[in-house]
Amino acid sequence: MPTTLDGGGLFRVHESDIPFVCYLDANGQPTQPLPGWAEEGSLLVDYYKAMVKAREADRKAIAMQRTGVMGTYPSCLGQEAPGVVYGKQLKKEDVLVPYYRDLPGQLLRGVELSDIYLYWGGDERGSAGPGYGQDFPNCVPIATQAGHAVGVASAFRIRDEHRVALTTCGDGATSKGDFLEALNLAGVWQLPVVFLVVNNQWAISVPRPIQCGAPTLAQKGAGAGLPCVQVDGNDVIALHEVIGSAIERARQGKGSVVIEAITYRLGDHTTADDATRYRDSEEVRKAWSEEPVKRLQTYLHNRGLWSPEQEQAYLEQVKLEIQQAVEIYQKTPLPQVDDLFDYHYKDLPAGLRRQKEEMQGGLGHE
Amino acid sequence: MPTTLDGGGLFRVHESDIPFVCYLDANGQPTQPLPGWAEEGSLLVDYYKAMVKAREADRKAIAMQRTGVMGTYPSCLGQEAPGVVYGKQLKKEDVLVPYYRDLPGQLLRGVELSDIYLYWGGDERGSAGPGYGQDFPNCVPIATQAGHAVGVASAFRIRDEHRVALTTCGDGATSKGDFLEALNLAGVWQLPVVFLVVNNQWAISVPRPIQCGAPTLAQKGAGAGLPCVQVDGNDVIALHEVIGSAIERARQGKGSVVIEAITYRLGDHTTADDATRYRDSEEVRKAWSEEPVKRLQTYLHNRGLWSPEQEQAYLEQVKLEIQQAVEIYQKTPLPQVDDLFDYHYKDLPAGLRRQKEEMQGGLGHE
Amino acid sequence: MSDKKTLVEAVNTALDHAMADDKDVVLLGEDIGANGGVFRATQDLKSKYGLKRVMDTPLAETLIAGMTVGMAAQGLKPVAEIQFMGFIFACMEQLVTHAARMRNRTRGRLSCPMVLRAPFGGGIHAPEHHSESTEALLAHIPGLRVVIPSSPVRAYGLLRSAIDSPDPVIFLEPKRIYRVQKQTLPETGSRLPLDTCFTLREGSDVTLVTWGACVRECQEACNTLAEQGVSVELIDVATIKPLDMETILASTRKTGRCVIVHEAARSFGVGAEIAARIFEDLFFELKAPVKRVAGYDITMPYYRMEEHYIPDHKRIVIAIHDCLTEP
Amino acid sequence: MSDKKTLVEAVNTALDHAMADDKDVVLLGEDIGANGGVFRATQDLKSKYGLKRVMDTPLAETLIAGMTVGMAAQGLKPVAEIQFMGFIFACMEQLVTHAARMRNRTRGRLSCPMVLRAPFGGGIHAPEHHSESTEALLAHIPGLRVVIPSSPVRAYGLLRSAIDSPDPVIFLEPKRIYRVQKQTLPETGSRLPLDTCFTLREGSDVTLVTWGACVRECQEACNTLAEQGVSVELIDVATIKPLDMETILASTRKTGRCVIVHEAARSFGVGAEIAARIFEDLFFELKAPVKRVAGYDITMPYYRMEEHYIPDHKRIVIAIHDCLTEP
Ligand SMILES: Cc1ncc(C[n+]2csc(CCOP(=O)(O)OP(=O)(O)O)c2C)c(N)n1
Ligand SMILES: Cc1ncc(C[n+]2csc(CCOP(=O)(O)OP(=O)(O)O)c2C)c(N)n1
Ligand SMILES: [Mg+2]
Ligand SMILES: [Mg+2]
Repeated sequence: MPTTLDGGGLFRVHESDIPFVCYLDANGQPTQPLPGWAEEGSLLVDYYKAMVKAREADRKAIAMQRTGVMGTYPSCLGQEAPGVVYGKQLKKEDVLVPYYRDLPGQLLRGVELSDIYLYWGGDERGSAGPGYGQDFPNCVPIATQAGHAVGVASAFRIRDEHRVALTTCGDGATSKGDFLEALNLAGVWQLPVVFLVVNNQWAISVPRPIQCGAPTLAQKGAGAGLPCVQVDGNDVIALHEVIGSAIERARQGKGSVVIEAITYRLGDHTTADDATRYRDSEEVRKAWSEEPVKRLQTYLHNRGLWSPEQEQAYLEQVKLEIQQAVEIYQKTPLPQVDDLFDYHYKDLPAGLRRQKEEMQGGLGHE
Repeated sequence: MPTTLDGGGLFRVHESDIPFVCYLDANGQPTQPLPGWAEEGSLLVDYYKAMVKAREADRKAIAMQRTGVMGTYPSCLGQEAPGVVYGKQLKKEDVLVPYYRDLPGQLLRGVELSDIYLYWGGDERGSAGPGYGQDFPNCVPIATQAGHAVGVASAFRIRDEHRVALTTCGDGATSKGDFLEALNLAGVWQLPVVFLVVNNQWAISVPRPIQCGAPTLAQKGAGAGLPCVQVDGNDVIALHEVIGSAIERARQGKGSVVIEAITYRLGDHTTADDATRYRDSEEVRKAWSEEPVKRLQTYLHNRGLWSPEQEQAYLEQVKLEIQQAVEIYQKTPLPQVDDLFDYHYKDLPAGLRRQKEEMQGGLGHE
Repeated sequence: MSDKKTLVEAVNTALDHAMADDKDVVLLGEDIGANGGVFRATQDLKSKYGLKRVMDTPLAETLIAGMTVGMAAQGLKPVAEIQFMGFIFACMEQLVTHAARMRNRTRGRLSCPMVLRAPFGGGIHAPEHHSESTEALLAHIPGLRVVIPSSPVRAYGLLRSAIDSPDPVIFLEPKRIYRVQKQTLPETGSRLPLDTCFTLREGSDVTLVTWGACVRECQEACNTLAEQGVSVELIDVATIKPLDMETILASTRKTGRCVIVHEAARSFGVGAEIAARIFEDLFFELKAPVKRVAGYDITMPYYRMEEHYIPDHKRIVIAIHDCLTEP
Repeated sequence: MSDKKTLVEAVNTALDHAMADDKDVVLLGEDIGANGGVFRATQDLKSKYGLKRVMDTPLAETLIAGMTVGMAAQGLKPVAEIQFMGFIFACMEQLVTHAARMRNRTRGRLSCPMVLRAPFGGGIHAPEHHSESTEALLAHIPGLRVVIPSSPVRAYGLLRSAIDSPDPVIFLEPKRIYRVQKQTLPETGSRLPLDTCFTLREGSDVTLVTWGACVRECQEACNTLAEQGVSVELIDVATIKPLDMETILASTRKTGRCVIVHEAARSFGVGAEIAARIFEDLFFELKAPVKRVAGYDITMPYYRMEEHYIPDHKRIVIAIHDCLTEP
């Protein structure tokens, strides 16, 4: 029988010294002195406006799904904050490798809202718009985008470009090998890539504690030798500090960081889901008291940086913009048969050409 | 511009507090008081004998490959210690889920050496012998065995059995998602599984630092919430303490542990490899001065627990045993065509029956 | 009638009955517990059998496949769910190198009595990557069984047999018809064989071979053709691997003509093997070349256009007429 | 002659020339750096082009595939090596859901000009899981190209074209013939088309269709048959996907007979599609049914028995005689 080193504490769980960053509490009160830029306020107003717009656009998408104008849609309600921050902090030449709940960030990156609607409307052309630049399209197969992000970052390094790749994923995604393999590479190669885990506490019906036994998800970076940090994912000031510095650090060639933004999925997983089947309404009620938009609004009101009148005017403007996007989306004609065939290879192979003609014949437009 | 929290040390790499356990230094001198069982000595002699036997069996396999009697073979030279320890510490009813360099452990588990030779001789029946019990066969697709191990451990838990699964892998394997996904599950489900990473510093030509940016491989457990520990992989006393306690801990329902055993691959990756292409002979020379067999031999000699005469007699006995295994291996006739067909399904489907007859016809034995 | 069940309810019932009969039957997958699966295939089973037997896993398909192999090697009868077939690709290494080979590489010492269930195919306006039908990839792998039900009754009987099977079964559920039809299930515990095709309709002019959701469009086509005086023999392959060619050959020998319908891309699809086998074995008896009606060799279009991809009643009827008028 | 090269040397030369011509060509994989690849396909390239362009990756095939997609989307031309085809299955999710679809799902906004190389097939007495030939799995996926050379000259020209290709190419190298034949390579930089089969030998009695290492046994068979007065037309498919049926059909139309040879398991293999297509298109012109000589529907046996699995010269000759004597 071996001596029980265990009793001696050999097998203690690795001590977690992961920092947690927060500036504004759930009531919009500062918990510590704010950074200068936040005191100044104008960027905070921008963040606020971007969140409000995202939330309206999201609400519209759900409404369209309910009325049969759009298919299954995954709402970003409650987790708008990380997106508006990276959306503003990334440079145009950087590359976003998103998951599928990144509407707030994508809008700031320049993606047309009508394209986002078109995508969820079941049309590949929604991933084609010029607004995406070199950004990746939404990624549905969980965590697979992490591999792309380290590939993009490798390309930057190979070409000596001072660009950064930022990739997002959910809490559930951190269990999938793709994510972990990518962290490991970023650690060995010191790649200019930022991993942003948007921990909204649920992966469909699976709650965070059932997803991983570690106290933080950020510490998945430890095994890859990466710095890891938790941040209040409903606090744009904290997010700005953490994401902004991580991007800068990566740009300066200092390598990769894993950020876990703690937030909450206020809505159902998608419009096809019914979260009341598996989670407590009490939990959701509590989460509503911590959500990012109200929190920042309170702070801005308190500081006199934003007024109900401004809110009113802005909301009207946003609704107009959204209505325009809806119209563009709804007026987009069905794709041609060419669209379905012509993008599998740069040049259409002979066999596919014949099949295309066959399909065109069948649809009656030769 | 965000405040540079970085300057403030936000993005420090997670502090590593991974313990490293060692009792005997490279010269066979105790570095700290030994546990009682080691003072007593008889188990140490058993470990020693098992390592010597494994090394001889390994040498023979290489010799057979060189003379064309066996195919590609991966030597375990230099990393015999972890295997003899888990081989003795696991109970028969436990399940070993090995990788492909586990000859030392497999012999102690009861696998016939002739079966091990038969396996590397290119014959599936080498994985069939009753000596394997419920243990898994060698696993060649790197890290895939980790998933099996957590499955086996889950079965134990479901059936309320006090059994343990132990799975081994190399340093390279820790980069593969399969390994990391399995750790994560073991962490959430608190499974009775021990992960033993045999870090022999090389994954074919890829050295440990190019495999992972973290200071230890053990800390990959951190992201899964598992205790992690490093151990001198050439020191059977330390290995006994760590592996033995981990197995016991798991058996008691306290969950899983990640153990990184630091050792060295003294030989080529396999007989098909030529390590001089990519590694320094100086490094190998140094590693020879730290290898496990000599180290324990020195200690046993110093303590008067083992003599040159005993060594001589034991070696002769071992060589005889190995020769017998070689003969059994070499006399094993080729498999029948039935063997190739009959184990794809419990009952041979009609289509396969026809193909089998066709092959039998072709081989001229209807 | 309340005791009639949809296909997905039949799956649920089969799982329920199998779990009741044999405590070694355990379920694992993403969202199969409290949520009952995103299609409700495992609804109520967690509350009935407890969390030791109905296990919500972390989000990791490779892990799901790997641990299922481990459980099966220990003699459990695990039934894993992959939420959509579009996410089955991460299981391929485990399926090909382990599940399919465990028995063979240990010459029967260990085996792999597992079932991997996945909803598959298009037609429900699902998000990207949720409409795959790549059964051909699995059918090529020696050691696997690939089974596809096309009705509630067959879902029940085939799934019971799949769970009984001492070898790994990939059980693909055509989600397009998860809820389109209700049937009274057969007697509790009744099984359907995993080594035969089902002849759904006898006929004399042409043999129509299909599986899964396409059975529906084929049945429609049979009705249309019957009105036109064409007698079609309709075969539901059901078990794609190992393939029961006897039934298909016997029917085609009788009719002299055959049309194969599937949703997956045409090239290198399951239809190719069936067509090749018919041609090889009945070359001198065929009255016309075998025809394939299948998906085009393109990625299943995202949902606005998916209906134009999936073989419909019209394409099937035309193909059968073509086949009948040849030579 | 010293400037003659083996197939694996031709691969090395093609990589070398492509890297010299275009700095966007980068290599990644396991052991491809100092070690030059376990088969030496990347020998000396790291010292020549530096570690930024010849990257030893951690041991993670899913990652390799994923990062290659990422690099390619950024406009590099990455050539990744998977050490053996037996380990390609972990790449399937990335290949199917991303590499093959990137251009289509972004309607050309992003693309995926990558090459994934892997040695494949049996016959070298390799360890378990090192002898797979599952090209059919990849051939079924719209958006991929699957290319297989069968000689040093074709390895050079096809690999150069694969690297040029604006779309993903799976380049499978038959390791059994890595070193059996030396050829003088064509002019530096010459390409071979990725959309045509190669007619290696003209003949009039029967068309013999194959690819990869089996070309060798087929050539032997052609010689034997020539002595027996049988004139065989030998076609090396080379690009499996997209498939150039024109060449195969034209030849079979001429000879009226066709035999297909491949190493992979017969059922649901590439041969099924080729056979089905010939039958469909030439039904009324064929003099005899198309025959397939292929691996059995079993896991490639571990090496003691592998030679009994791989189609040999004898089985090919018999099949051709059978084909010639029918009806
Ligand atoms: C590989 C893969 N497996 C399963 C799914 C089905 N699925 C879609 S979202 C989801 C949960 C994701 O949870 P999380 O990563 O936390 O992101 P969230 O949706 O909560 O933002 C699952 C299982 C998928 N899309 N991809
Ligand atoms: C999935 C997979 N990829 C690649 C290989 C080829 N290969 C065999 S051993 C090896 C290195 C393994 O290194 P490590 O895990 O450190 O174990 P070691 O051989 O050093 O004991 C590689 C790349 C494989 N067998 N499986
Ligand atoms: Mg989540
Ligand atoms: Mg190693």
